[in-house]
Amino acid sequence: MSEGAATETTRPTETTPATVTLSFREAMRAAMTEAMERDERVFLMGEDVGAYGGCYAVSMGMLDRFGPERVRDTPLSETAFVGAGIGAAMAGMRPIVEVMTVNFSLLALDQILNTAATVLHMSGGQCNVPLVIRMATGAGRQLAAQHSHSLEGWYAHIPGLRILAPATVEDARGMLGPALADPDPVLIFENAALYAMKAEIADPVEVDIAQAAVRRQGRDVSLITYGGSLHKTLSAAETLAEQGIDAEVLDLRVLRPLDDAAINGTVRKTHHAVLVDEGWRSGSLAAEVSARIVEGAFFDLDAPPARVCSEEVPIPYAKHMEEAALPQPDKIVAAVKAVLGADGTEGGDG
Amino acid sequence: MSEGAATETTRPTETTPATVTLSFREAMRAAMTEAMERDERVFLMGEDVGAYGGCYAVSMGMLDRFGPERVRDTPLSETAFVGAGIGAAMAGMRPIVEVMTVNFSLLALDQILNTAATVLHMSGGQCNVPLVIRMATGAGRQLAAQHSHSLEGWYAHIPGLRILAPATVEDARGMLGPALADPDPVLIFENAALYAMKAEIADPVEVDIAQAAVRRQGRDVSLITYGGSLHKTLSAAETLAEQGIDAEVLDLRVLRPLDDAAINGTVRKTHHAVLVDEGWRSGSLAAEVSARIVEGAFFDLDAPPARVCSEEVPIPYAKHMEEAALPQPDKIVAAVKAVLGADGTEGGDG
Amino acid sequence: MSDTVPLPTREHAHRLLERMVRIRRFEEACAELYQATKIRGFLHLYIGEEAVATGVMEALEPRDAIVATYREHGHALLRGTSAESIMAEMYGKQEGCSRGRGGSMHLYDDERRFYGGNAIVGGGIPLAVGLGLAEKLRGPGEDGYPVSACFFGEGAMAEGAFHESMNLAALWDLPVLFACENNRYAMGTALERSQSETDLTLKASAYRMPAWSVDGMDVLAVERAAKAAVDAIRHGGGPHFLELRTYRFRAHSMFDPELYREKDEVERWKERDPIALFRARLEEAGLLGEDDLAAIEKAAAEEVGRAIEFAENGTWEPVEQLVRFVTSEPEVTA
Amino acid sequence: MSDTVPLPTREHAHRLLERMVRIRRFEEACAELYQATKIRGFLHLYIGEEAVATGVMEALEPRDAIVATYREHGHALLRGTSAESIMAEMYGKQEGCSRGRGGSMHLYDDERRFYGGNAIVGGGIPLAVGLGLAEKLRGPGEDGYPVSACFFGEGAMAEGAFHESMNLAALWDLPVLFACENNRYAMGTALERSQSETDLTLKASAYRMPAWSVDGMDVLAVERAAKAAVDAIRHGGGPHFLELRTYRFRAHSMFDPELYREKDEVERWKERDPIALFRARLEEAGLLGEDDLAAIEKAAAEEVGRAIEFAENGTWEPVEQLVRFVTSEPEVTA
Ligand SMILES: Cc1ncc(C[n+]2csc(CCOP(=O)(O)OP(=O)(O)O)c2C)c(N)n1
Ligand SMILES: Cc1ncc(C[n+]2csc(CCOP(=O)(O)OP(=O)(O)O)c2C)c(N)n1
Ligand SMILES: [Mg+2]
Ligand SMILES: [Mg+2]
Repeated sequence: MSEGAATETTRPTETTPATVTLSFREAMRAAMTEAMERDERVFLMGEDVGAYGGCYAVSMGMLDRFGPERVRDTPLSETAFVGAGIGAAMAGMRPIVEVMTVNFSLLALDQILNTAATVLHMSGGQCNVPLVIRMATGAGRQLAAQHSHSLEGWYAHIPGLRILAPATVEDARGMLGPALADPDPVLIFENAALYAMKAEIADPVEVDIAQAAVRRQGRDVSLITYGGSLHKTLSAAETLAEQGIDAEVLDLRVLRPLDDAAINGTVRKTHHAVLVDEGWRSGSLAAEVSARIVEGAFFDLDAPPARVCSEEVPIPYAKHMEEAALPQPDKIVAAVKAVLGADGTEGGDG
Repeated sequence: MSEGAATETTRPTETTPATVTLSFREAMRAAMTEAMERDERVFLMGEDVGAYGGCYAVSMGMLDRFGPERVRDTPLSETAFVGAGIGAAMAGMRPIVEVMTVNFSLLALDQILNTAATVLHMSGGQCNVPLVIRMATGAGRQLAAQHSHSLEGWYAHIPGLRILAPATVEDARGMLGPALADPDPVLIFENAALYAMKAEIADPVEVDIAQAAVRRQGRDVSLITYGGSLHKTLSAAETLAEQGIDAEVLDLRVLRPLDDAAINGTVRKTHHAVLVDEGWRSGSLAAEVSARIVEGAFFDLDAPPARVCSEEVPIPYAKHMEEAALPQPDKIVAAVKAVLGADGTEGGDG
Repeated sequence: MSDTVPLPTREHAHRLLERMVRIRRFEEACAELYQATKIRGFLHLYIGEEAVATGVMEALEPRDAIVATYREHGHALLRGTSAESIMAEMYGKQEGCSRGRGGSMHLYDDERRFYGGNAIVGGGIPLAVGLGLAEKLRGPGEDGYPVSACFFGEGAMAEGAFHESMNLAALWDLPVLFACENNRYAMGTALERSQSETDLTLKASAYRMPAWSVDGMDVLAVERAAKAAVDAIRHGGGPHFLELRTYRFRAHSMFDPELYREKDEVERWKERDPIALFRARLEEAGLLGEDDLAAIEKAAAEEVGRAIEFAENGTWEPVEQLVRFVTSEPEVTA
Repeated sequence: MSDTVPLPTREHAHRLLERMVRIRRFEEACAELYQATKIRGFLHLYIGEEAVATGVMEALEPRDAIVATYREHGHALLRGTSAESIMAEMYGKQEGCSRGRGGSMHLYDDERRFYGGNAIVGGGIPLAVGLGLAEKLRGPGEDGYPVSACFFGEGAMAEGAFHESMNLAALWDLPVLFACENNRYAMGTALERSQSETDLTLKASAYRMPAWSVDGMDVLAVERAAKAAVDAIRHGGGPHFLELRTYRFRAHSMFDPELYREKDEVERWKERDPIALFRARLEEAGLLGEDDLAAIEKAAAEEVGRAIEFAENGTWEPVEQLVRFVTSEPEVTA
């Protein structure tokens, strides 16, 4: 957590977009800082976002910059402060509500589903909710069963929400702006394993919040994933490449609404799909992607889409057990080989 | 709600199982009554289960029979009374907790996911939670966006839970017993549209809580569904039969763990599948079933499995709009025809 | 606040009476229309509780915001949402105030800052806190803060959402009025069976929030308390809590066999009918003639009549529009 | 309850001191082992708060049940769960008290009725209510009720779960002890910034629950209050609430740069170190010789040593067993 506090990147002027090297965490912070400087209506609210600097140090330093009204620490009251974000949004503000982690967001789920996502509809189009909710998600840090959920797939089930899953520093830097400009509620899931990841990016940077992105071109198989799993998937793709299998990697980026064109596009190209998702397998987002592939590109498939998800077990504390529970590059590689083997077209020496 | 209060069925002796005509509501009540008579540890707790008789009159009369300790009205405190059910179960009781409807269960979801479903695992197998949670689910009664959810698919995502969806009077009568005998938490989703449905059944009746059930044999297509949608699906099957299409109808009954053998079995037989699910389409339980079919029976399929789900909109109040939002027999019929048409094997005159 | 409130001017007295009568007649019509299956879904009537909304609403200005529950027809009506559009909503017609999407439990009127109509018990309370937070962040105008007024039942006070919201509002000193409609029952659950401490003002005190208990059958008492509270809130006094003691004369909803209370109890409370009480007091003071009453009744009946006619003549939204209003449309978001 | 509690017998005094020292040394070892990456995940230390668990545990019997938070090593240790199995748990070894599945935040010991180790703030409180409900339903034994004791931080009191649970326990008169470990911070959030009313006992009063505020740095005061409360609860007096005022000397977890409080403040509180205070008092009264102290420290050090050795020698659960304990196995369910 040491890196979180110190670094503050110089901000380039608008006319000469420069590149900067940022961590994912710094990119989120830069995006929030920019938004709050630009628009008085934007404020940040959540548990320990202020004096503590954010439980993952994302908002470190922002309290000093913007003061306690706009970088607002909340009590441990997820229902109330998420609901308050909804109300403030309806009254014209542009709140960024940080729910520390998706694990605690269950305590606010009623507000998110039954108010934020539905009020526009229930009011016959009158009352929109321009709210952004950010939360950390994912496992992999030995935090055990209650602190390791990947429930973004649940949120992607809810009509009325836009669900984002930045997996790159660029998306961490760029997604917040359009999310705040969206008239409707947007949830941003930040895989906690990514916060320390660094990259050189243009800053400011423009990204869309509608489309998936091909992160690696390939011909043999489509690996479809998002968030923290992107990097495991890219690493699997490298391994596969060494073995002569050319994998395309699609980063969904937007979990709702899903980018069907991109999903079906890559599958039509490679005729094989492996879906990688840190959620538990049954009822995972990967299941939805699988169903959509089959509905949209069945006759293009040479083999059934395979899923690499978390095992159906509460995430265990012990490191070796946790690793075994989660998607890993070797499992992805094995799944690809099985898929390619299934129709006899397997390439390379696998 | 009038029927709820009055009827009390005579109970046959164990040696001569008789048949009785019961409504779904009465069947649930008979099951609870039997369980409470047999086992002192069983008690019923929830909002308005006592003096009011249950918001759907399921427990009508039970307060008089068992008294306020064992038919326990709770304040509007879903987190606390569901959590209290978990604690009481861990301390050796066998609670039946009624959460009025799935809509309000979100307020208790943290307790269900982070405690009930995980404590056995987090304790390394020491502490099991023999708890039954019942709730009404489903739309179709013009109750609008906040009171019409079908979120059982979410619960089916959670390792550690068994999820039941009785769709027949027999299952309403028979599922509670084995659910209470299960050492782990079991959730029972009762589609509110079914409460008034009557049928003649054996009483007492033994049913399992592990397997799906074929409710109609057929050769041309497998219609896979559960809960309130079963009856719409059966009605669609009748319509299809008139048109020369012989549909098999599989009632999942158990949403977690899913009965893969039954799912793949019917698909291997008919080579076509249509999945009917009252949940919103994206991220529906039907997506999981689709993914499993493809994973388990891809090369047996003549066409991609199709889904008939709810439209991706908060359920509207107006009757015609609500009907349009939900799965209906005509949509099922149309989906079957599309699936059969997809591979050119469509039967009948459709 | 339990001494008798002096009578207001004749004009204001008539206004209050008229407003209560309008709610009563509207609700009675709803009950009939439910029997006639014109209105469907869940329907919760405010009959017996009219003095509460009437008194509190007197304290609110157009710039103030309101959040209510599923028992909110009267609140919307008094806020100025037309009876026509409310009734059309309950018919499910697209001329309804929520386009027929919401129904009885979800009346909305953005223009009048009427933010529902919430059917999750306690679910609207955090929302009201957020409306207040927005005002706090913007700072008070010359004339103080716009106030966010939240109505909820005493049953909602057992929910965690209530507790968290009270603390947040008090901690942050937000301009929020918490108006508890204590009608003694949450569905079939009497207050004594849902709260270990039945003096509800003590709960507010646990958050250091000023709290008054008021006779919710006395429209003048409600009005006085609400005005005092709203005045304080508006000028930086922070959130206030009002317990408005009332009673629901009808069933909880149209599905309720009312097994949980004695007829006698209902009858005793009916002796404290807020409309009858106020009317009697006005008559006694010579502030209400037979003509006045007839005029009030006539206006109320006409309003209901117009509303029904409007709803009957309303149109069904085309099914093709089903998936509208899931996300904002360009014109909405401009 | 703020007068000085008279000293107990020498034997009992030694017992209390020893128990506090055992926690302290165990926690210090944990901190080092975390630095050495033997322990991973989140680690929350109880250093500074030892008098709270020590005093409260004195009031509990084997038949009583305990629910604690992620800051629960000390509670488990005093309950009788072996230091070996606790340390092995934190190492992730299958000899751990939760088989390595739970880690630091999820210590369990069913045999001793120690029901976790809960990492959702406030999440254990409803559970404790349910444990109490089971006893209420079964009725008191000859010797009264088994008591369900729930530990939680003052930060948890802002959660809806706390509020709902307090009401339920009070309404139903359940044998539950609510033990609030008020260490003044919830991560980086000071009590004043999380509660509008910082007198926490007033919150309990809003549920009609007896509530006492106790110096949580004075083990005798804690013990006396806990015994009085547990005695009352056990014999049908219903739930009680204790606010135990203490302070966390270390960071919230191992990831906390402690930007939210002054070093000075921490130093001032360290002057009230519960172990040092008690030791000084015993020494002054001639109840503690140098040998006694050395023996206590030696025993504690040995316990820690044994625990580390056990954990080091522990074994990894085979990965093949990954999906065990998701549902009960036949032998578990017999
Ligand atoms: C969270 C939640 N739980 C349960 C219900 C079902 N329900 C609807 S109204 C009601 C009673 C509410 O009582 P109260 O808050 O006193 O309001 P009143 O109806 O008396 O005006 C209940 C239990 C609900 N709508 N929401
Ligand atoms: C519901 C929930 N929200 C947030 C967190 C993150 N978190 C863990 S501990 C903690 C502070 C809790 O403070 P307190 O209850 O006072 O206990 P203490 O740590 O001081 O012992 C927070 C915010 C959590 N674990 N659960
Ligand atoms: Mg009420
Ligand atoms: Mg604390």
